[in-house]
Amino acid sequence: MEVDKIKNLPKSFLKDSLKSIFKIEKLKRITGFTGVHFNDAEKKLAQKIENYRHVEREALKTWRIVQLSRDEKRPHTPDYINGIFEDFIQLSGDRLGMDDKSIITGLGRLDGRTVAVIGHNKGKDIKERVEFNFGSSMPQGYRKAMRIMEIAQRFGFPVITFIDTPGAYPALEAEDSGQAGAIAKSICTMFSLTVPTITVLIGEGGSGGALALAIGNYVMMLENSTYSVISPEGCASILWRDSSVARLASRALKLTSRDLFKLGVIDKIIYEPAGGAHNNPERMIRIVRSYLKNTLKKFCSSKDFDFKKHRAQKYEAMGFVNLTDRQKV
Amino acid sequence: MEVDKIKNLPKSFLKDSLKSIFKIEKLKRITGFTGVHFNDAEKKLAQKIENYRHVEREALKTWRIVQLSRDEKRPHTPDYINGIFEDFIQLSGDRLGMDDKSIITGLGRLDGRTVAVIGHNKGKDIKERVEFNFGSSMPQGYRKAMRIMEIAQRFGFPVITFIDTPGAYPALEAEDSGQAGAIAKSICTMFSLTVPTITVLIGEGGSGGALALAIGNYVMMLENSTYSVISPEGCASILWRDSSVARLASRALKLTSRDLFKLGVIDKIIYEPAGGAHNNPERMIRIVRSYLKNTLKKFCSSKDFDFKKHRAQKYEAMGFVNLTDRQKV
Amino acid sequence: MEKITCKKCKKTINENDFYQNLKVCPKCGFHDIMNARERILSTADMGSFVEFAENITSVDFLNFYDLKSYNERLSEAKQKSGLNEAIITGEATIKGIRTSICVMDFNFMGGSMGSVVGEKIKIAVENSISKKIPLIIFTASGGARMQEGIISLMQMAKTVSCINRLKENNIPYFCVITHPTTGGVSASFATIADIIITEPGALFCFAGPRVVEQTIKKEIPQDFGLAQRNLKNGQVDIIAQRKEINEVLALLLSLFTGQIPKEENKI
Amino acid sequence: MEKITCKKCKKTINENDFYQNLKVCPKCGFHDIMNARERILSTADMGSFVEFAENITSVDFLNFYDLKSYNERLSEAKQKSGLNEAIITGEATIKGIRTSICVMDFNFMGGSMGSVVGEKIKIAVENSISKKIPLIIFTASGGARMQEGIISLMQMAKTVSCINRLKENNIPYFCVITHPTTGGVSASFATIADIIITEPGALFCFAGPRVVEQTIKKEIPQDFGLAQRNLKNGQVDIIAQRKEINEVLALLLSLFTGQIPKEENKI
Ligand SMILES: [Zn+2]
Ligand SMILES: [Zn+2]
Repeated sequence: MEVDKIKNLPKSFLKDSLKSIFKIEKLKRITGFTGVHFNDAEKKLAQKIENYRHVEREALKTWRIVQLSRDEKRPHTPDYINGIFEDFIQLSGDRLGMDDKSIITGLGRLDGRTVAVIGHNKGKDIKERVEFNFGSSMPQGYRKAMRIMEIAQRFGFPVITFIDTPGAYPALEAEDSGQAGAIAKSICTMFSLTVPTITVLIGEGGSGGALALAIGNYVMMLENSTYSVISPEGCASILWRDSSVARLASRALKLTSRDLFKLGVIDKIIYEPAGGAHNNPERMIRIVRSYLKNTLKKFCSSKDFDFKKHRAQKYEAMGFVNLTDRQKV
Repeated sequence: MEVDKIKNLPKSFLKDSLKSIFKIEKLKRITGFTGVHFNDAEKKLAQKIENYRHVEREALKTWRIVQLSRDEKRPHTPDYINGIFEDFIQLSGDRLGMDDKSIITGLGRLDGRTVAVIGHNKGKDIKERVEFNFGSSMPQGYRKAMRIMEIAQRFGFPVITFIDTPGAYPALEAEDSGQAGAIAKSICTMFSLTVPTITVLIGEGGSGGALALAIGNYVMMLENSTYSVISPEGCASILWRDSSVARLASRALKLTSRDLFKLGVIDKIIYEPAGGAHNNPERMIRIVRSYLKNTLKKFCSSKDFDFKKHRAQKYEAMGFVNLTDRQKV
Repeated sequence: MEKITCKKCKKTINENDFYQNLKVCPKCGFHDIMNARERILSTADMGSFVEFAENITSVDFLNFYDLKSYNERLSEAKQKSGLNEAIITGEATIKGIRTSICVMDFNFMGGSMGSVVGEKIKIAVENSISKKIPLIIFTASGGARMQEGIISLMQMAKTVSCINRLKENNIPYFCVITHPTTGGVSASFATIADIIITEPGALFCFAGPRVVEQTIKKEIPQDFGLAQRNLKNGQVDIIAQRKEINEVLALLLSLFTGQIPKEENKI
Repeated sequence: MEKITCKKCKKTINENDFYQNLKVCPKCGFHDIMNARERILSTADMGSFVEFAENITSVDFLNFYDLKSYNERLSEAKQKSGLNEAIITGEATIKGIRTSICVMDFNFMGGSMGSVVGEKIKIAVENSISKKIPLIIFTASGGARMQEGIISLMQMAKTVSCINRLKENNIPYFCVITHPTTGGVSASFATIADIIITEPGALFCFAGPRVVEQTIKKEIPQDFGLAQRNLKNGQVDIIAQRKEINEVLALLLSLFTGQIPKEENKI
């Protein structure tokens, strides 16, 4: 194995490097006991392998969060709706040809205030999960969501969204009915609202399908939820050309709540009961309820605040570029 | 045949009465020549039959207009578009899953002004006619039209619509994708526009499918076009329970340009070249162009006119009721 | 006790049970057609309903006759329904929350929409706009009233224009679809409600089943235009049993107006 | 004369003919990928293009590496494309009508959208808003730039927000879809254009053909995501041959701005 290529992490790197680590550990011990020294290339290799072990530890940690975020036992949108809102009434249909059940929409009351609620719905059992495409929505789902957003806008209801999807449904009929446009238009509709929007990432935040409903004035993220431009598996398969290195990809993508908070993409990490939300769903829901209530109260008391402008400024400021050469236009 | 039932026009009335007329004519001649007199019942019958003959003559006249309005040789929306607008560019698609070709939409220029153009498209040959459902639109057609209306609204383009449809398409898939809602929403969208809207009824104006695109500040109707709540055949089959009396129904419905002008539903009758538009399509199109140009000029020079309010007031005033007992609310 | 036969399951039921169950068969759940007065009674708080413009009536301005004249049909319809027209319009409270309310009646010429229906909906809309209270419409209609020719088609435009103004005033508007709601009513004010509720078994479509069957030249599905199919196709928000409708409306009124329903006003 | 082989029909063609035909095979009509500079040259009036912010460049803020590091990929992409990023942004005239213009380049990391693409689109939008001139974007993108992780996803939000402001200012925005346009770009600014034009043969979809095939577990239609299918499915307005695009854009600019195109400015 040549030193210069290690950083490129070739296809079988994981297996190879684990073998190498074993060898190097041996070499080290040999050094310690025998005083035998290594040349520079060997030292560089050892260091890289040390780094790699650190990477691999991090990747494992991230991967556990990815697995947690997908855990079927975690509370899902219907659990949060039931536990948080009074007088919830579910509304259905895009008025165009379908009611996509992978997105729940409705109105309810929190702390005496009427709010519009929109959330991905993965389904509670295998039958529902198949029916709801495991929370992967059709364009029609986003169109239903937009219809409810427009009701919220007209009647001044704050919009609360729960994000929990592996991503928009990549099926032929979804493409034929305009998946890309539905996502874009849903994002656009959220930007056009003058009412406050609050988003809670409760599980998987999969790519455009998540973002479509996640344009929040305030975005909260459960400790063990994820939010990513692509699934680790998809990323691994495209960039590493090897879906088995999904763990490495998950680390590289920076998709955990801590990463996202550091990057300024979310406003708040909501910590979970020990071991994860599924260990104490009631408590988890109570915690989320309390944060939602406080945020809502704060937002509803700031009447003159321009929620629309705030969202535009917040999201338009996102990005890291080398600005030194930026010309003024 | 009993006198009292005649006015109810039973199923086989036409045939029977023609026979009777023959008899009565004979009787009259007998009277004249012989001095033989008839009793009151006989006189009443004779009078009713005279009336009926008048009805039948009217019905035939109306029916010829119905047939003319459906004539395939009449100029259709594409002919008017080609002959009237410069720089026309066709726009397609509802962005939701379909481009319904039974409605043409686009932008063009008339007299130097950009206008949005929407019109039913029956198709120029049998292949197209089948493809376009003979000008019967799917909900998707109205949704495409609404998309173009919204572009017109945002950019201040007047909207010109050409109406020529037997009615919205009564198919299962049309119902499943919300035909009723699409028509209602299209009407609603036309009422929400602040730009001027001008409608020209050029052939068949069939029910809701026509109305969906026909909310005009100024509505013009070609002399031999029709505009009706239901097709004469449909009306005959429902009210008379006999579709063969469509001619009678066509008269009863008051669906000609002259009737509609009298009723205040249209603003202008555009007279056709002798024998009908199909006898001189070029001239017909030139005439329509000239009226559109003048109307557009008038509308565009009245900047402060509230076109939206005007449409609301105009259509909300339509209806004939006995108001003597109307309570104030 | 009087016995009657359910129109659907053909079982014998006590008339009392049937009426106490709001004309829903206690055995098979069949929702029989309710007339407008019955609907008001089962929906509005006891004694709260005030009717508007009840004496406004139709005019045979086209001198329309088919097998009967329009005037004859109007007289028959008045007798049959006990109403002056196919719609009742007024104001009421539901669990104490004020709302404008319109109820169509299928017994009056098949609930067809002519000038009076259009005008009375306009009156209700204007009441809602001026008092800033919601609007609820119960639909039941075979479509436009052919006897008023093109003017009946124009009632679609008229009512949509009114609802459009209502929407621009941000007044909540809920529509309850009852059996049957088709044609010009479904293609105008019914489908542009903020929230659409439907009773189970209510036919709700634009073109009727027979017309569609003639067009597509094959049998249509059994559930054509029915509540479950409309829900699946995204055309309605909520399917509510008749006995739940009062609750659902009160909840919606409460959520949209911020007022708290009062239980004591329940009939 | 240099001879080249068409990538699609494999026939031998004169290189000159190919380039004079705007990289469209004169034999089978195959539209080969155009790079951003070529596109500007074929679209904008000669000498009218002024580039904005060309030196704005990407930062490896996540210290991202897969088989190569992000920095390495950026260097390679710069070499391969001759550009600093996957998009060129500026202002030009088309037949004398001023417009902001952005052209994506698939040669730069597959036209992927990272922070720089987002920022440069924002710059173009702000130019259009401040000068009240239309915006034209030519898309070509495999989607979001994974090497910027969640921040690349946020570029979808950022660009849509910008376009939303553009729309609220009633500034016309036309999008020309070129091969391929998928993922995050198709699901953000591309699909919310006022008018969407597509080149023949351009793949335009959200999920790519292979992903969809894996999901539905059967072969997808041959025309998946292609122009004719997108037209039929109502997703695009106009299919325009490459040599027509200049005409179509000039016509749209003219219709939307009321300005009359000037022929003398044609290249
Ligand atoms: Zn029964
Ligand atoms: Zn070729």
